[in-house]
Amino acid sequence: ACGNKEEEQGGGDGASKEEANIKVGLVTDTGGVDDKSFNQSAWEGLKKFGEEFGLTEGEGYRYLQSEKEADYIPNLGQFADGGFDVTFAAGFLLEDAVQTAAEQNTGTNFALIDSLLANADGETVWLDNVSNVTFDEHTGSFLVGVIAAKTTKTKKVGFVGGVDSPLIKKFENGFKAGVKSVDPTIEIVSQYAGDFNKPENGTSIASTMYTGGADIIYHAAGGTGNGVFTEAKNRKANGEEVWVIGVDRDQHEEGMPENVTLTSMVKRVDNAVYEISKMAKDGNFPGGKETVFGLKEEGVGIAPTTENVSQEALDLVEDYKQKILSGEIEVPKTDEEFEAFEASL
Amino acid sequence: MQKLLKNQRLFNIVVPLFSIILGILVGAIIMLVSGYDPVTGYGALFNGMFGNPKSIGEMIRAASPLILAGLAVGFAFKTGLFNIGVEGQLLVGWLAAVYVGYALDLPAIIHVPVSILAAAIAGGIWGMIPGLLKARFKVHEVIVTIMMNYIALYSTADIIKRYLYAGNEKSFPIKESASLASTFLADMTNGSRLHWGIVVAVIVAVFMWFILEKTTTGYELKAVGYNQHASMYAGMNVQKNIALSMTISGAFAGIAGSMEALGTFQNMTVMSAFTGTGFDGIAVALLGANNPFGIILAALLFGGLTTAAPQMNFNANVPQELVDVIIALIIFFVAASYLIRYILTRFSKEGK
Amino acid sequence: MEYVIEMNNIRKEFPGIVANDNITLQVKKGEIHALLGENGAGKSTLMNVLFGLYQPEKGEIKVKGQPVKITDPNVANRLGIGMVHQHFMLVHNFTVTENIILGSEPTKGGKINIKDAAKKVEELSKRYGLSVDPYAKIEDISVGMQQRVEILKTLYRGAEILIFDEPTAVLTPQEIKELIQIMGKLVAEGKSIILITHKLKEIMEVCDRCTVIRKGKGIGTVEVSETDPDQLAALMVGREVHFKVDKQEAQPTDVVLEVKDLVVIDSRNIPVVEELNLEVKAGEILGIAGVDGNGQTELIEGITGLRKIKSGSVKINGKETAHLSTRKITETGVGHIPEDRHKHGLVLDYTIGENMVLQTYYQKPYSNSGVLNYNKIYEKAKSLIEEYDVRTPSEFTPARALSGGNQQKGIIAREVDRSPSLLIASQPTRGLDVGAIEFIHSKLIEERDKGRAVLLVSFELDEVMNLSDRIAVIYEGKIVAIVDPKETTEQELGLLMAGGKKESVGVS
Amino acid sequence: MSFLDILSIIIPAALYTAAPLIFTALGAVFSEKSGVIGLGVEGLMVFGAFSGVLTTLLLEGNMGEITPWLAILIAAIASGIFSLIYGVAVISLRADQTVTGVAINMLAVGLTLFLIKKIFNKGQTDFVDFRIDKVDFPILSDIPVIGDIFFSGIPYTSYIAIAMAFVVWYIIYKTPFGLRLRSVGEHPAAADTMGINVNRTRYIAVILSGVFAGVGGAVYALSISGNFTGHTIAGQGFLAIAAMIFGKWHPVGAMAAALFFGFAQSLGITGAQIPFLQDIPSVFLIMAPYILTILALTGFVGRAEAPKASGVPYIKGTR
Ligand SMILES: Nc1ncnc2c1ncn2[C@@H]1O[C@H](COP(=O)(O)OP(=O)(O)OP(=O)(O)O)[C@@H](O)[C@H]1O
Ligand SMILES: Nc1ncnc2c1ncn2[C@@H]1O[C@H](COP(=O)(O)OP(=O)(O)OP(=O)(O)O)[C@@H](O)[C@H]1O
Ligand SMILES: [Mg+2]
Ligand SMILES: [Mg+2]
Repeated sequence: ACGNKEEEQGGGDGASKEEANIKVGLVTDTGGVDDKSFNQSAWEGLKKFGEEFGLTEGEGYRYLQSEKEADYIPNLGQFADGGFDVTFAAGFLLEDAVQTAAEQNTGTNFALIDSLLANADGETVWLDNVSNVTFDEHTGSFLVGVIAAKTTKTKKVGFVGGVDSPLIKKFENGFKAGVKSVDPTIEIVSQYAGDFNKPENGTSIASTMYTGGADIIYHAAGGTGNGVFTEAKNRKANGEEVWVIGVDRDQHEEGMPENVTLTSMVKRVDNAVYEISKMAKDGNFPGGKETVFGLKEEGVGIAPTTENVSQEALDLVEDYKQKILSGEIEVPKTDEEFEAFEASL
Repeated sequence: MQKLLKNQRLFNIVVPLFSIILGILVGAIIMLVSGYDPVTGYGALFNGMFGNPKSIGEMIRAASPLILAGLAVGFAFKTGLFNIGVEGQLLVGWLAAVYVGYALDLPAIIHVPVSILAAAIAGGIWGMIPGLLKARFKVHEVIVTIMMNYIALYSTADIIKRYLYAGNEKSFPIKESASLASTFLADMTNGSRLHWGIVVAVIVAVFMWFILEKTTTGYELKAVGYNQHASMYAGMNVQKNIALSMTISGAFAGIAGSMEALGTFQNMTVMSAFTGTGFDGIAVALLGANNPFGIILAALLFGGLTTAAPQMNFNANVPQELVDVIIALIIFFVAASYLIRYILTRFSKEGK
Repeated sequence: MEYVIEMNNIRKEFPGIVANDNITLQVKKGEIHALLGENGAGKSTLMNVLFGLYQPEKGEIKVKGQPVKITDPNVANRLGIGMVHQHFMLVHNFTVTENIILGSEPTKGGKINIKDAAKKVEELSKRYGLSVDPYAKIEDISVGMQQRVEILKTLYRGAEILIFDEPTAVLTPQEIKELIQIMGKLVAEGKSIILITHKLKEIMEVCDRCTVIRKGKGIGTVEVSETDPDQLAALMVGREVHFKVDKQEAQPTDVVLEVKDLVVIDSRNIPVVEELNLEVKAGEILGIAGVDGNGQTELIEGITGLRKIKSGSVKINGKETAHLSTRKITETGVGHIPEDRHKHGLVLDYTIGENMVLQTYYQKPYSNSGVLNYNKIYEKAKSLIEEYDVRTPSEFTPARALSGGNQQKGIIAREVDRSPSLLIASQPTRGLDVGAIEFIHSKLIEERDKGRAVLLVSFELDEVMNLSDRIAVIYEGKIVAIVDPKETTEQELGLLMAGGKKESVGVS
Repeated sequence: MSFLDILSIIIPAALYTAAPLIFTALGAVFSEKSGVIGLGVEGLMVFGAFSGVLTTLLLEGNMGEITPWLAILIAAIASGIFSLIYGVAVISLRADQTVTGVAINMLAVGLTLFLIKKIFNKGQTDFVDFRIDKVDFPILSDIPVIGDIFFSGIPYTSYIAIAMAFVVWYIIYKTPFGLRLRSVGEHPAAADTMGINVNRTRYIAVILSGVFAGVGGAVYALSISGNFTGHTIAGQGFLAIAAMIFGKWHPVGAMAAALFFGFAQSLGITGAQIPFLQDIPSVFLIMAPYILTILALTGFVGRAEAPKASGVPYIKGTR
């Protein structure tokens, strides 16, 4: 039944379109497309694709924001029913929903960002109509770790995570590896806020870290990270020299007007969404496999705004980047890998 | 007097109906003022609720936990207590059902009831604590239940992380044998997630009605709610009844959690914010006038509205928050039923 | 003759009822004017109209000859009208002074000037012999004191015309005596008083004239000096009323209730019943006379298990019940008409039918293994309602909707119907009109004659003297004397209640 | 970290997070003292946060640094007006106060998000450029030890909130308005016979609760979160109610309870970096404020009495 519907609708739309004959959708998690982070980035990629290929917003490309967990499946289904060719699911929280929706709507493609699919026993499963998009957050985090190590004056830096999960651990361990690679004597404090949406907790944690002597904090904590910015800006306004390293997007803006953003680890979800959409348009939808966006694919990296970073640090980043690309350095993702990495230094 | 009694009954039905109409009217005005077309908007909303078997299935699915949350609130209300802790009781019930559904190996005929029972016990204990504190130390149940909500939120998250973690912020899934999901129901509704939970919810509603209206336990619970002194005078154990009321209310809420655990999700996510179902339960109980059958209808309405909200957004571009506004307005009008009474008596007077 | 207050042809309706139907009330300066009528006759309503709490549908009010519109209590205050309400209008956790100045607070720089106010209160209180502590909290003072605060409230606002709505219903004989003195002083100063009371004796004693209303209609005004209680009662009820209870000599048999060395402590841990001894036999009414606060409430609560007993023994039909639960005690054969019908006696939100089984709902035939049988419950209720003449639209009516007298009849029906061997009646007629009182008294006697032991607690000396076969006087938690009502006088009793010892009276 | 270091982290953090709670709890005190249950303050806070952020975003281009302060004032007025919806329902229309409170909370979230989507065409606002900053109190912050703990890195709003608690105490317990307010909450019929307009007094109290909760919400948004989303106010209003009950309906008590919550919360967060607390699983630290509150209410705080007429609409002539 689904297939039929899709054909009818797709055909009808196709007649009125001249450029690309494709419909792409995005289901966000509860964050929404202006969360200054992940969802926003995905939406920017989709918009770029849509505009480039002459799709109309709302028809050829559009998004649906999820209000709660139970909305994921119906929202994905909404796009499938609406004849969309590819529907992006923003974030690993949608993993189960994508699996269910993909099994129910075999005629439609889905792209799950940040996660693979797993069965009840935790084994990875592949579905032909699901493309799994992941990023090498650890390598990007390694590079901002290098910048942090070159910039710290107190020889102490901090990391604030949203929730303690394997994904955020990639950020943490990559960052720590980068710092330690430059200077093993630098002390690193880490703390997880337990929540992506508690700015006041971010503020308190940052306050504790700065008071405890850290002068740079790297956050991978979404809205909670905004609290880190708040604290840093307050301190900078009072004359302390402290920095924040942003995450996911170039967070230079968030540091203004006090200008506390040292750099940001950007994760080009927009690029990934754009690329996958294009592949789908060309009939090469990478279903049933994992597509990794790493340093090479410009899926991760440091932010374009570099005004607060010394040239020396930037040069060093370039060095390390090459070493990672060449495979000379293998950046750790998990705690165990980091321990081994640190021991090998 | 007989006529007045009838009138009262009639009023109990007229007031919610009128409130729904008023809520929808004000919603239309809001749409108009903000430049949306109410006809398109409501058309999409209605379509999202009743448009096809799938949306009806989703509506009933969403209603199942809402019914139970509403019953939990309503039960406590009827016995003079305000259980604002349904949210927390639901969370612990959800976790308990997931744990039993995951860890035990039983035939489905036993596994499902045992998992639901586990949820009821967990929720019951979570409700009993504020009940006992109220009975024993006269601590305000509202404040304790609010606190217990947070404790439930953080401790369930921590327990999943520690003992049941399957990665990606979620717990291990429950076993097939504990699942309320049904391919029969799903097929019948064109692939909605409708599950057998609705049957459980209806059974619990009948149970609540029976307890409150037909048993000596209900007689005692309500008496204690109305007048503790007279209950004591009549030889009832006031402390026991307060604790019991909160326990039963909590158990209902726990079962609401099992709807999510065994039905919709089959696992539990590490949550950092409340589901909101518990608070919606207050609204449902009110619209249903704390009557078990009224609660079922109210939950269906709210369940339908919330599942249809994304559809309205998708098809008519009206922000789905409008649905929250409409729900709030409906509750508001029910609460302010004096207004409706006033309008109606005015009308009937002029009619004469 | 000029009237200070003239209420002419007042009509006031409530939904479904005409509470005041063409009532006229004229009060002369310097007089005490009684307002008499059955429960629900419309007395309070009329006074609330005068005080501006209700607006009449019809009629005119003149104050000192001037027609006035009393739209709210502020206007009444300005016209010099003050009201002491039937149910006190006091904020329980405020001090005396705060209650008095509420609404017209003296200030100094935006702040309430409590000191000045308290001084003024003290002066006023001295002037009329009220002796109230301006800094005491309402919840800490006695009911009599609270009433004085109500009086002070009106005086503080310079009231010339005072309305007292059933002021004596809640007072002890001593307090009533003092109140009458106070009223005397007020009238001597030229103030006028409207007094509502159900006690004809009081009317005869203090009032100059009396206006009678019946079922919302004015019956007429009489000079008190030209009438007698029987005539007043007949005017009020519309038929003849028997005051003296007809009863035969008691035939006491076995001891039903035996209290030995009972000690009960109150919520502040102070013993309020101290080593109390008491016996009630089957077939007799034992009346307990005493001033409020001498342990009556706690004694009853102790016997019925509503309050923990510190030490001592309570035996009912020879069975020790001292530490049993209320339910167990009830089941040994105790009926209890509680002192406060709203607090203990009824679940006001339950129907009158449901209230009829408050003590028996868990027993057959009203329930069977935990499941209620509403047919049986309402059947029973219906027959009780008929038998005890409870005036209610139906057995499905919420108890809240019944008048106090009918609520009380319902309670009595419930408690008596269980045929308890011990019937405890605590203030059974408080606030009720003469008709209702008559009915309740006859019921109590009937029970006695059926061989029940009746323990009666009342602050009404009349009631105790008329009903009891023996009178036990309680003072400071002890029974200080047992007297025979036929051989004692009110004076003697009053003395004993005040703690005066009398050698000639033996303590059993 | 030395003990003093720890104090100089925890205490300022407590004062920082407690300020919105204090304002809101004071609002709830006004409302409840007049006999109107304050459950709607959560929604009033939402509205305050919304209006505060909206005003700041609209005006900051022209007004600069004083914008957030101005925005707080405007949020106070806006929430005061919004609270009238609640007031009309529970006072004039005799609606159930608990339920209307819940409805107001839902309405506030729905309406503000709807408006945000309408105005900005997205689900949340941008960040404001000018916030209520943490500051070192002039002069006082230079006092050794005490300066670091009590006067450094704390926004002025925290001091204002504490001072406000005393102001509210004075109003409620020392002025004629306060006496009338309390009488209306304890025994409205008595107040009525004394010529006090019960409903008007309650309206004033409800509006005041709107004003204070609005300030609380705006202070939260402008000093802590920096923008407005559907999650900005998520339960702080309920915590404020808890603080009010914990503080036994007394303004200063409510303030102390709010400070206690702030303290427990910041201890929970900071604890992870304090040596002797590090070994406690963080979940216990996070739950600490809630558990402590329950224990405190059960154990040593003693029973609190709500105003007697709380929750009951006043209808002339009933008793
Ligand atoms: N607020 C009210 N609303 C509706 N009916 C009322 C109200 N107050 C009184 N009534 C009715 O008016 C009648 C007169 O009542 P009122 O209180 O004046 O009697 P009363 O003479 O003072 O009686 P009591 O001796 O018991 O004090 C009653 O029958 C009652 O039903
Ligand atoms: N607000 C009201 N609405 C309807 N009826 C009322 C109201 N207030 C009083 N009544 C009715 O007025 C009648 C007499 O009232 P009231 O309470 O004065 O009786 P009572 O015998 O004096 O009782 P109490 O012992 O409480 O003083 C009763 O029928 C009661 O139901
Ligand atoms: Mg009266
Ligand atoms: Mg009366």
